[in-house]
Amino acid sequence: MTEHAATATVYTASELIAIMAGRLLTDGQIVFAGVGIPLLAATLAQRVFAPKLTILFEGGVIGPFIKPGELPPSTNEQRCTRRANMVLPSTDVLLLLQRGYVDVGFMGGAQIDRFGNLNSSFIGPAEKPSIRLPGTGGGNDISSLTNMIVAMKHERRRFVERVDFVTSPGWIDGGDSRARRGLPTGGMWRVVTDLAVMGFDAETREMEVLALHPGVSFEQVQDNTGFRLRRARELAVTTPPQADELALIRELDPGRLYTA
Amino acid sequence: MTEHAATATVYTASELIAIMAGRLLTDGQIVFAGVGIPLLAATLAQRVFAPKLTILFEGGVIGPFIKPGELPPSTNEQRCTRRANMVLPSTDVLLLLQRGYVDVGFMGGAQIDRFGNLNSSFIGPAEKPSIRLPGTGGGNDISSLTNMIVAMKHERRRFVERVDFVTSPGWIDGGDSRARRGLPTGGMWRVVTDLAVMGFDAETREMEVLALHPGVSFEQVQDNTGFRLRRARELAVTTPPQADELALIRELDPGRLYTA
Amino acid sequence: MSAETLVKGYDTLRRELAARDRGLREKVMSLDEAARLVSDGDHVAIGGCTLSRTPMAMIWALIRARRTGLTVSRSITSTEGDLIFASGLGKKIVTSWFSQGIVWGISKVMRHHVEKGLAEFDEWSHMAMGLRYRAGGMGIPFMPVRSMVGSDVARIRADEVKPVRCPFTGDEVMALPALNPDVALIHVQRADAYGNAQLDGLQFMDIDIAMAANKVILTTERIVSNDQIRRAPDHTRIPFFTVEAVVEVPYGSVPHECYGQYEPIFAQLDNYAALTSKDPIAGVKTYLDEFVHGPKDWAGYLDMVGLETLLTASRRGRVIFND
Amino acid sequence: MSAETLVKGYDTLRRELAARDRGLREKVMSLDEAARLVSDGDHVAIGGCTLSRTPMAMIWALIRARRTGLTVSRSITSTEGDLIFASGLGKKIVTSWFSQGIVWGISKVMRHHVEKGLAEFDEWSHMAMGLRYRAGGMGIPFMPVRSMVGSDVARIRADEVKPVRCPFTGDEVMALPALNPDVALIHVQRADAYGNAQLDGLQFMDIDIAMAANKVILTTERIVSNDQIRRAPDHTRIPFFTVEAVVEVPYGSVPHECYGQYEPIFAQLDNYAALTSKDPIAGVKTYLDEFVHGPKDWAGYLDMVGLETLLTASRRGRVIFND
Repeated sequence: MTEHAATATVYTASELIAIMAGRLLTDGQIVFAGVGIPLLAATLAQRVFAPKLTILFEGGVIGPFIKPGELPPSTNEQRCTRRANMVLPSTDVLLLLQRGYVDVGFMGGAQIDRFGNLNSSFIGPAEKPSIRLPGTGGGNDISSLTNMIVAMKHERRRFVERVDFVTSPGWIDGGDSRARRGLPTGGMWRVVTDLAVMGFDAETREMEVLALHPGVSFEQVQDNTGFRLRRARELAVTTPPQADELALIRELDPGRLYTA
Repeated sequence: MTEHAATATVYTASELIAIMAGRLLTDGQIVFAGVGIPLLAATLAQRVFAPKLTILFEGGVIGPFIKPGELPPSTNEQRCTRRANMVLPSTDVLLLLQRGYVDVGFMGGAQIDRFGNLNSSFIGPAEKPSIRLPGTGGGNDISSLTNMIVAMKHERRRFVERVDFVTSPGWIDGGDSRARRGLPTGGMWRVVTDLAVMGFDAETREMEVLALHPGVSFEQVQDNTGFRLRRARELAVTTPPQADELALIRELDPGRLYTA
Repeated sequence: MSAETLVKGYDTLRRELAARDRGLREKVMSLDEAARLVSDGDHVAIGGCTLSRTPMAMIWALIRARRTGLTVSRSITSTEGDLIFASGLGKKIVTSWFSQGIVWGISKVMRHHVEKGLAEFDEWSHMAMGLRYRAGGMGIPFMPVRSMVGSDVARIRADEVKPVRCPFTGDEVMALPALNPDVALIHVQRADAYGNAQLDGLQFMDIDIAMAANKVILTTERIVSNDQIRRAPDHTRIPFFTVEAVVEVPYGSVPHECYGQYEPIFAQLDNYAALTSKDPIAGVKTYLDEFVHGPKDWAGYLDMVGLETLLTASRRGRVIFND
Repeated sequence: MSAETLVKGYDTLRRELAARDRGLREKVMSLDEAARLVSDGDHVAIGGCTLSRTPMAMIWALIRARRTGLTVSRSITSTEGDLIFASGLGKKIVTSWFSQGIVWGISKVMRHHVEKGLAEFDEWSHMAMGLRYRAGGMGIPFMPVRSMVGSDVARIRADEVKPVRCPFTGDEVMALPALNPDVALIHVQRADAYGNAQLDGLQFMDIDIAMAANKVILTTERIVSNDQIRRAPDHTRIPFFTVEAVVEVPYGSVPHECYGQYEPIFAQLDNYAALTSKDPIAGVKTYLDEFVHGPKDWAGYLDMVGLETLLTASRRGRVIFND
């Protein structure tokens, strides 16, 4: 467990990511959330400043409440449905993305590249991988059809020049290649790590550091990244995690299942 | 009300059609039934000799029981759902036809031609009809995707050389034209009227009289038909309506809503 | 949005939805307020089917609000189709079957308007209507189908139903164009203030219509709490974010039925058929004047139907749950 | 029927269904009898998702019956995928995600089989899996979709996901091939002896799978009367005529959950993960020997899980209805 010393208190990298990612949401949005950090972040946002936020789960759930201390092991268990507004077939909740109902897709990531493409399928060539990863799940659908926030640890082996395999498309080859390849909507919007918040240049679609977390330097971010990062003209510094945010995260995940 | 004198009793033309049509069903079949005569006929079969018959209604109903004296005004009212096995969206009950679950489609008809095509759309040209009929409803889907029984009154103006408009396709232009036009399955199987039971020649797909109702001559059938009918090599005579069949029909439709 | 475009562009679909406030918010309003959410010229899809769960009060309010030039679509069109043509509310109805119901014969009001070229009755197969809505609700531009092919129903709209070849099997099937209405009018048994709706019994094409439309105007027999909805989320059939208005209208489908609540008011339907059988135009005008424009409000119309009649229809409607 | 064909021909689909007795008949049988309805080499689709409503008892019975060479598909593949590979029941799994669950990390059993080329893990997007079943259930050969395009998930199966142009808008979308399994294994909370099934809560892709498959083997927590089903026909989710076997198996999803009945048996899942984390092959063999081949019957397996554990899981499962 990495512990960060902040002005106010002490928190883990995962807690930091969850809090920073949650702040990117807006009240009234419809958010398609993965399990783990994304779910924690969305629930946090919902409880702190976005009461009209609606969470969707791949299992087929619209607008549930998560019970503190009973986080679901995946987005396909009954714990995801507690006091939901609606439960429907998985295919139909995914079709909400295609129809255009979803504002933000919110996922974790194993490997990401300069253009925000995600890989969760293969390390090494697909025909003979050195590691067969678990695969796309809904990732490909979510990232193909809406605006994305990805929350992940900032490590050089995860931030690579080019992913071995594009499981979930970001801006593909940059520029307008995403649209040209048949994806006219959505795209990678933000990447939130334990070091910084990244966006993507509006023209080239290269990853760009927008804000550093307290006490982190741009060089530190670059050192943990396997490609050359762009740097926003005005590099912001994020507000450190607040006591109420940390308290809520810890109430939701008292066993530190996802925030250790 | 036309009354036919039979050996045993007196019955209306509609009662005769319903009874003769019901006898064409087989136990265990799945029958997509229209309201009116087809529903009466299918219910009759179910009660007399085919207890495992399953009726489907366009409104989205699988395997209901019809309450005597409470016949539904269409296949889209709650009376159609009484003690059904399942109620599902209309589109999905129609998709059972496309998937191949339905053995027989059972409809009434306004106008039919030599090749069993049905018209319920236009009298006169479609651009400027002399009569705009109510249209296909599920007829086009049913007749495109399964084997058909049509129950109707035998009148010269209804049995025409060529329908003005093919709403629900039978054998189209005869021969293998149905398959060539993109309908590899189903087709018009039987036409039941108050005079006879007709089928279609296996090669040419022209309408052919298979059996005459008691007291009816082939000539009488031909006289009431607007095209030249084929005559089966061995022309059968149907067994007259039996007392139990008539009693059941009258129990189901005591107000003679559909059997007057 | 022009109702003339066959398939809405994907950019338009996405832009329209993105522009709506889809947050969890209360949307309860009156029939009159809801009528303002429909613009002249809109494509309006109607839920229910034939005599069932027709959003009659909402259609009635739109006629009274003098909306005009709508294109209307429905799985099967009954009494409301006549009223839409005769009132000028809509001049084009896209549907699979059009008449009050088999027992009353062919609609003379429909015949008059269509045969005289005063209005259009655009005929599609029943499943085609359903699959057009379904494609619209899924966000795809077309849906493959194996019916309509070979028939004149497809032939006379060759620009609107086109063959497409399966890239795997080589089968030629028909492509049906997605239908994305501007507005859907849907009547349900229960909904909460946000628009989460439960539908008992026959559902027809309503779920697909709700997903296909840019917005839903919901009328409901009663408004229940969001807590009640959340107690059985697998019974919710229409999600709140599709909905822009929730109007509580008891007996909102009269003279048609609402599953488990009331059967059709056959006396009203017989009366309508009798009125229009002699002179369709004068007859429907009389009906509109008396029953649509006459009463002060929907309760006033129900008063004309009569309390005893409504109670009898309710008793018969609840019979479905007696066994 | 070869599992190698990408899309079953329409003639085959129709012929296969036509050959089945689809009349209303009782189909109650044992797990062993139901296992005989699956042939070596069949394409078997599995209902539920990840840790939910997995038809575990049926899979367990198929392994014990020494079935082999199956192609298996599921929305998301969990513990059962490891057992299918390791037991030799199936050598190809078509799915969107494969590992017991996020909290236990990447399946080492899956990795061993796939990385060594001993078995195939055919990856599709989650929605693509759903739409492939849906197309199959609808009787159409392909379904248009706007995802997978542009990604390597589509690129590496260029013969199986192909572009198709909308004849109306000119949009290029992807065509997904219909998937019509030979058999579907589905576990539900309630069904009658004919196979009319009710599903509480999360439904995943089960309805589409039931419609797509040539036949369904249903396991159910309990068998209820046909009368009970007919009292609420709008709660039936799977119609009887899709079903060939109804097997009553209380706790039939253990160690996975069954909505509203019991939560997952986390101790079993942790135990499995621990067993396979050191040596995946020896570990899964130990698990198979002990928990699949060891017990006399399914009740014997449940005995090994332990009564108190089951009661705790049940108490937690019912919590969903407490609010």
